[in-house]
Amino acid sequence: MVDVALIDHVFILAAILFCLGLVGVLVRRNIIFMLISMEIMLNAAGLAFIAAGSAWGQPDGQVMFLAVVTLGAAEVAVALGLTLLLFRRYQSVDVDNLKELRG
Amino acid sequence: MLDWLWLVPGLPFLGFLILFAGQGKMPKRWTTLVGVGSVGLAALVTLLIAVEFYGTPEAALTYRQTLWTWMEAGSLKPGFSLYLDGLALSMLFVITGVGFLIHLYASGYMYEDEDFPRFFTYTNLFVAAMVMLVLADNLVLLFLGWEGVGLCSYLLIGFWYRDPENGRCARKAFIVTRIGDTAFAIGLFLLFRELGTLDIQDAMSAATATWPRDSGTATLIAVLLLGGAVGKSAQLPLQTWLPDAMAGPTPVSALIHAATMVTAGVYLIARTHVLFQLSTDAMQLVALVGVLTLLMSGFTALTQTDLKRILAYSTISQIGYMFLALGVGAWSSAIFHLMTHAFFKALLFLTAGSIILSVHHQQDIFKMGGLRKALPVPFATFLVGCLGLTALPPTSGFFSKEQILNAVWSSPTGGQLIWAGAVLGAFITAIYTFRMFFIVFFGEQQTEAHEHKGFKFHVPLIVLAVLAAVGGFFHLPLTSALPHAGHDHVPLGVEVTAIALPMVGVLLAYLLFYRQIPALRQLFETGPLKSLAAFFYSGWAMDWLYDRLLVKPFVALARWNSKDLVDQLPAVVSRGAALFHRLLSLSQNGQLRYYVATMALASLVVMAVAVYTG
Amino acid sequence: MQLVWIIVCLFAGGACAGIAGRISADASRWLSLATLVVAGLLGLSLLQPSLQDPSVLIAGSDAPQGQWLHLVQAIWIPHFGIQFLLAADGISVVLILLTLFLGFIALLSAWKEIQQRVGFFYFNLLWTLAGVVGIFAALDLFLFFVFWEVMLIPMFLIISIWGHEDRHYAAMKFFIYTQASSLLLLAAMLALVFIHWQQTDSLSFSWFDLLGLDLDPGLGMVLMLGFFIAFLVKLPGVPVHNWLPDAHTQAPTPGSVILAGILLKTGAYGLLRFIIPLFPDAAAQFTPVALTLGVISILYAAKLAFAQNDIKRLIAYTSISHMGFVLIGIFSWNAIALQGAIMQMVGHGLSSAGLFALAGALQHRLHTRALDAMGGLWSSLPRLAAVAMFFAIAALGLPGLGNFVGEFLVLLGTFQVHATTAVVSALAMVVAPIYALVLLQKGFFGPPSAALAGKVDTVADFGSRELLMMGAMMLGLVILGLFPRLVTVYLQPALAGLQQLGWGG
Amino acid sequence: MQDTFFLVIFYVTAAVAVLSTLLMISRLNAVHGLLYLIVSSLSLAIIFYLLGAPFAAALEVIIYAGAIMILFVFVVMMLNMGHKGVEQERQWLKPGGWIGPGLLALVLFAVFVPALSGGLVSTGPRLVSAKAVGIALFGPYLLVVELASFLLLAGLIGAYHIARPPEITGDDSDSLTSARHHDDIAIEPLQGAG
Repeated sequence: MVDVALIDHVFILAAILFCLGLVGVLVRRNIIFMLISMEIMLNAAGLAFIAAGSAWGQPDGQVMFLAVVTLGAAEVAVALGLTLLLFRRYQSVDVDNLKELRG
Repeated sequence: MLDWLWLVPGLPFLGFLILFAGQGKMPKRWTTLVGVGSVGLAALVTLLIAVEFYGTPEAALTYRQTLWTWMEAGSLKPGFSLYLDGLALSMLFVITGVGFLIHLYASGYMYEDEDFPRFFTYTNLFVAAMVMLVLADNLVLLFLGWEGVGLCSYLLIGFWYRDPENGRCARKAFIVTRIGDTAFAIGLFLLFRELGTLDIQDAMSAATATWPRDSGTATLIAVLLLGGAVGKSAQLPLQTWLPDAMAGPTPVSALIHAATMVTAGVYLIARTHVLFQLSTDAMQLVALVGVLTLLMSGFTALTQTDLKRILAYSTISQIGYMFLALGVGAWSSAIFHLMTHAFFKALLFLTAGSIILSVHHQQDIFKMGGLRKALPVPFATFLVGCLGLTALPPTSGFFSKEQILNAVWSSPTGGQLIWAGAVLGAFITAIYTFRMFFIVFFGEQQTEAHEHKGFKFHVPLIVLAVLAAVGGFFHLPLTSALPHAGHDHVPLGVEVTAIALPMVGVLLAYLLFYRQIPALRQLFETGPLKSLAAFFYSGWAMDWLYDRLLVKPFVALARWNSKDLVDQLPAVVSRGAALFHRLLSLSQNGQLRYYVATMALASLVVMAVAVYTG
Repeated sequence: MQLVWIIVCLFAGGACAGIAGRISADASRWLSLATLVVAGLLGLSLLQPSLQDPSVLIAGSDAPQGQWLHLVQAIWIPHFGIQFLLAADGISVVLILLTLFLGFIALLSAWKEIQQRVGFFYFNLLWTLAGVVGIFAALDLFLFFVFWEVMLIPMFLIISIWGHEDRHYAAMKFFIYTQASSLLLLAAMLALVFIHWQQTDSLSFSWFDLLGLDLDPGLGMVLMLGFFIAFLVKLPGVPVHNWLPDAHTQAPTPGSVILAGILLKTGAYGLLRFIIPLFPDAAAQFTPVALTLGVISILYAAKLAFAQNDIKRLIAYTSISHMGFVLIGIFSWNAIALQGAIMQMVGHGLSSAGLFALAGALQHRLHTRALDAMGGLWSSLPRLAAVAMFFAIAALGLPGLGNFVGEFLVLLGTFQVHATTAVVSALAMVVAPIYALVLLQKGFFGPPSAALAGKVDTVADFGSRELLMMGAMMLGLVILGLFPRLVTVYLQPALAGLQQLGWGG
Repeated sequence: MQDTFFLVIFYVTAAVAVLSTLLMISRLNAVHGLLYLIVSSLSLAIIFYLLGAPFAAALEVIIYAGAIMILFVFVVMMLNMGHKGVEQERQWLKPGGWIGPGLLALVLFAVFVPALSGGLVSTGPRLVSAKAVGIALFGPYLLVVELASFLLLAGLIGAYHIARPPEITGDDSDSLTSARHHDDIAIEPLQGAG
């Protein structure tokens, strides 16, 4: 069976996607893109769960994926609300403009 | 009558309280009545006591009166108790008698001053403290009087407070004497530790019982007490305050800085003479201090131009004689000289006050001149005073000084060298005294003079003049209180020299300052003598020395560290915290993406740790 | 029981005054005055012992007892062995009376000066007093600590709300120093109780039980240091004194009066009551250091006082200098020095309170504390100047006034055991007049400064309220100076009892 | 043969996922990025399917490519960056915007159709059916479900509250400033006490 090798490759894929998402979050200044990248990261995490679940033939991985999806949905809803709010206040979606947390 | 002893300090103190409560708002007549009257009554009580005292047999010539127990701690139990013996009584005469005359004089002298009541408030307190000092039966109480007179001295030197210079002089007087007082206090501590008592009579008898002759402890205590005496009596090396103390009103100079307070050191040593007798070294030191001081201040007096400063240096010099007398064991001569000195020096100061007042507060003798005609009474009394100071027979000063000089010659702690110094001092005394006398009263009149006449001015002067003239015949009741020195037989030549040299001095002064012989004057106005004179004028540069050695470093240290370096210690902590905070806050740059990166990095590290160590 | 009543009276009076302040400021003032009168009367009644047998045994303790005049014992938190244990011997009584007396003075000095949030001020004032009285009476360590904290917080508020220009800094500094040190105190205290628990299997915070514990030398030294530092901060001694100049300078006049007059005494009292009896061996070993600190405090602070231009700062440094005598007196631990230390505490309480009241009066009139900006006040404010002279002279230790008795006895007693210390400390006799007389010179003599031009004639001299207040303190100092036995008769039996607990007997 | 086919499909899909993600994060235009995100999600869905999780694959498509994407699009629409909007409209018409996602989607489609028809699921990793997932969800993982529901509710309320257009109600702000003002009163007048 190719299972073991494949699972490894799936994990590698998940890692690549996660890193790409992270790069997106770090590199982009547009808050929309950062959020999109975060979705990618969540997806990657979900992928890892599913792969693990399928490797052992257990439903737990998919349950966790569901939790991740829920999290992602809720996060996106709130984050996008915040984005709207930010844009209303600053007329910009550039996160580098938001430095009020500076110590 | 002896029961009334407490009234002697009590009356002046009551006067002080009344004047203090009056807040300077009482009419001047009342102020005078209280201020002068209280001291007068004290003098009267002293007189009554003396009458009874003289009536008792010689052996029982002491009286003790305990008013209340002052402190009580462990074995220390000093009381507010008075002790009267011949020595104390002699001092009481001087303090209340001369004090009363000076008060009387001051009621005229200070009449125009706006702070007239304050003056008597201070002086009454002074008399009370001085009497307390003299009557104290223990050293703690003596210390109370000792500090009390120091305070009053401070207050009175700085009496005219608007001039900061007066304040400086007053502070100097207080602080310099405090140095001596500290030594005195340490002496008390040591005495108490060694003997367990501070009662003077007990301590003295315990001292002879405990210590052998020339014991180190006794010497140390004696030297420490000498430190106190040196400070209070303006002797070497703490003499620098007295000339500056002349900033006070002239009656103050007469009362405190001539007749009474400055002689407290002499009294202290006489009071504790048992201790000194135990230690040849201490006696020797006292004698040396005396002779050095009298010479040094004599030379300084030669060059001064301020009338009061000349008198101040002469006071230091005369007290030097008293110390010398103490140092050679001529206890009663010292007290005798103390009394005669009180008479003629108070007389000189009061007369000087009259002169200064009549020439509109001019104190430079070279700006007076020829006052003989304008001021006949001061002229006469000043002459008497000068004769007393020069110790020409038959004035009172002659008797006392002669006793001292003779004692020095034959004493083991004295000797011929010290005797020579003392006689040289007498010679110089004659020169500077008559220099002052001739310059002030003879020659051309430089300023207009208006003599202040009246009862208050003339009576004290005349009474004091009489005392200064005949005081030498008084018999002080000292035989029971102080060991008798015995009649010193000295070679005739010695005695003649001692008497003749002052006369030569007067003659020299006459030639120099009355006849004004040019050649002699030339000698003093040129060459090395002139710079020597400048050196003398500065008081042998002692002020300069102390200024460099003590005052300037202390002030510089205080200025440098006025912000308290220790305060920087917590500041280091807080600065470190602030620095750390700034470092940390660098990471809080508000960049969302930076936060993400650090979070990622941190979780990476955590995971790596978990993976590679787990 | 009077002890409890005094404390309750102050707490309740403070609360009532605080509430009354919402209605009217005057109500609050008079209520505080009434409270203090009642407390004062109760305090005077302390002079009459309520215990028949002065060496009464405390339940469950057989340690030496001292000479107790009053005792109140009740169960408080039995689980932890905490009792409500108040006891007073002569020392406590004298210090409580001083506290109440200076409470009056503070009240009088606050009467006109405090105009904002009057009710809350008197609340804080009375609660501070209650805390201090509690400290002087509490013999359960936990209770002591509670009162210790009760004293600090209102004082912090007094400085930080009613203080002068830099009050927040000063109050924070005060708070940090005292809080940090009381943390040490708490830790050491708990450790001590724990050791006692280990040794005897009974949990107790009672002073009586903790006496005579068998401590390991090293541990004993550490615990002793915990107590010592806490009390040294409060005293204060060099090098942890620097909160004091700021706090004193910035506090309002009544705050300074209480701070200098009473709060510092709690540190000294702690040294006396706790350190040496509880840790006799460690304290004996530590004595050279403590004496050195005392000597440095005396001289260093005196020197600093001379260099100050701010009149309140100057007085604050003199306080440090004077409290140095208390430190060496206590660590000399002989009958004379101990008595001197307490007399010094009382004398300094009065003289420093007087000086601060005076500085407050000057600031109230001239709106400055800078000595540069004064001068020549003798002619325009004769009464004030005379009072100032009195207190300055008292501060420099003139015989016949209260401070002399303390200083003299301390030095005399110290000399018996540590001659060098006494000799070096005696130098303060020279330095003290320097600062005291400079204060007088700059403030009251000489010509008026340029800053005073035009102002001098408009300011009022002392009125009857201030004269009463100052007069009371002056009278107190004179009585202390001339008749110290009125006080020392109460101290002697207590000190004799206490002395057995330390070394040397 | 089946394995090789499976692997080819997997690797191509994975390649599409990586490529589309790469392109997504490098887009200048948000809408372009979103298009790539869709492709990325779709490719992930295929991988889920390949891994024997068809339920998850369906959810992925519905929630990511559907719901979340709509949200993003709405937000981008609402942001509507003024003059830039017009610019963007013009750009959107250019092929550069949609040709890439389109091509990638095409590739996906090309590999997915054989995968569906080839019955790969049975030959790949073990199938975990929707039923098994449901039993797990409402069995041992009930708490997760509850949590998820709470989370969603919180997200709902939060999003509603945050994104609500600002109301002109003076009350709130007034009470805030007055409280602060009150505080000022407490401290400030004492400045004069000095």
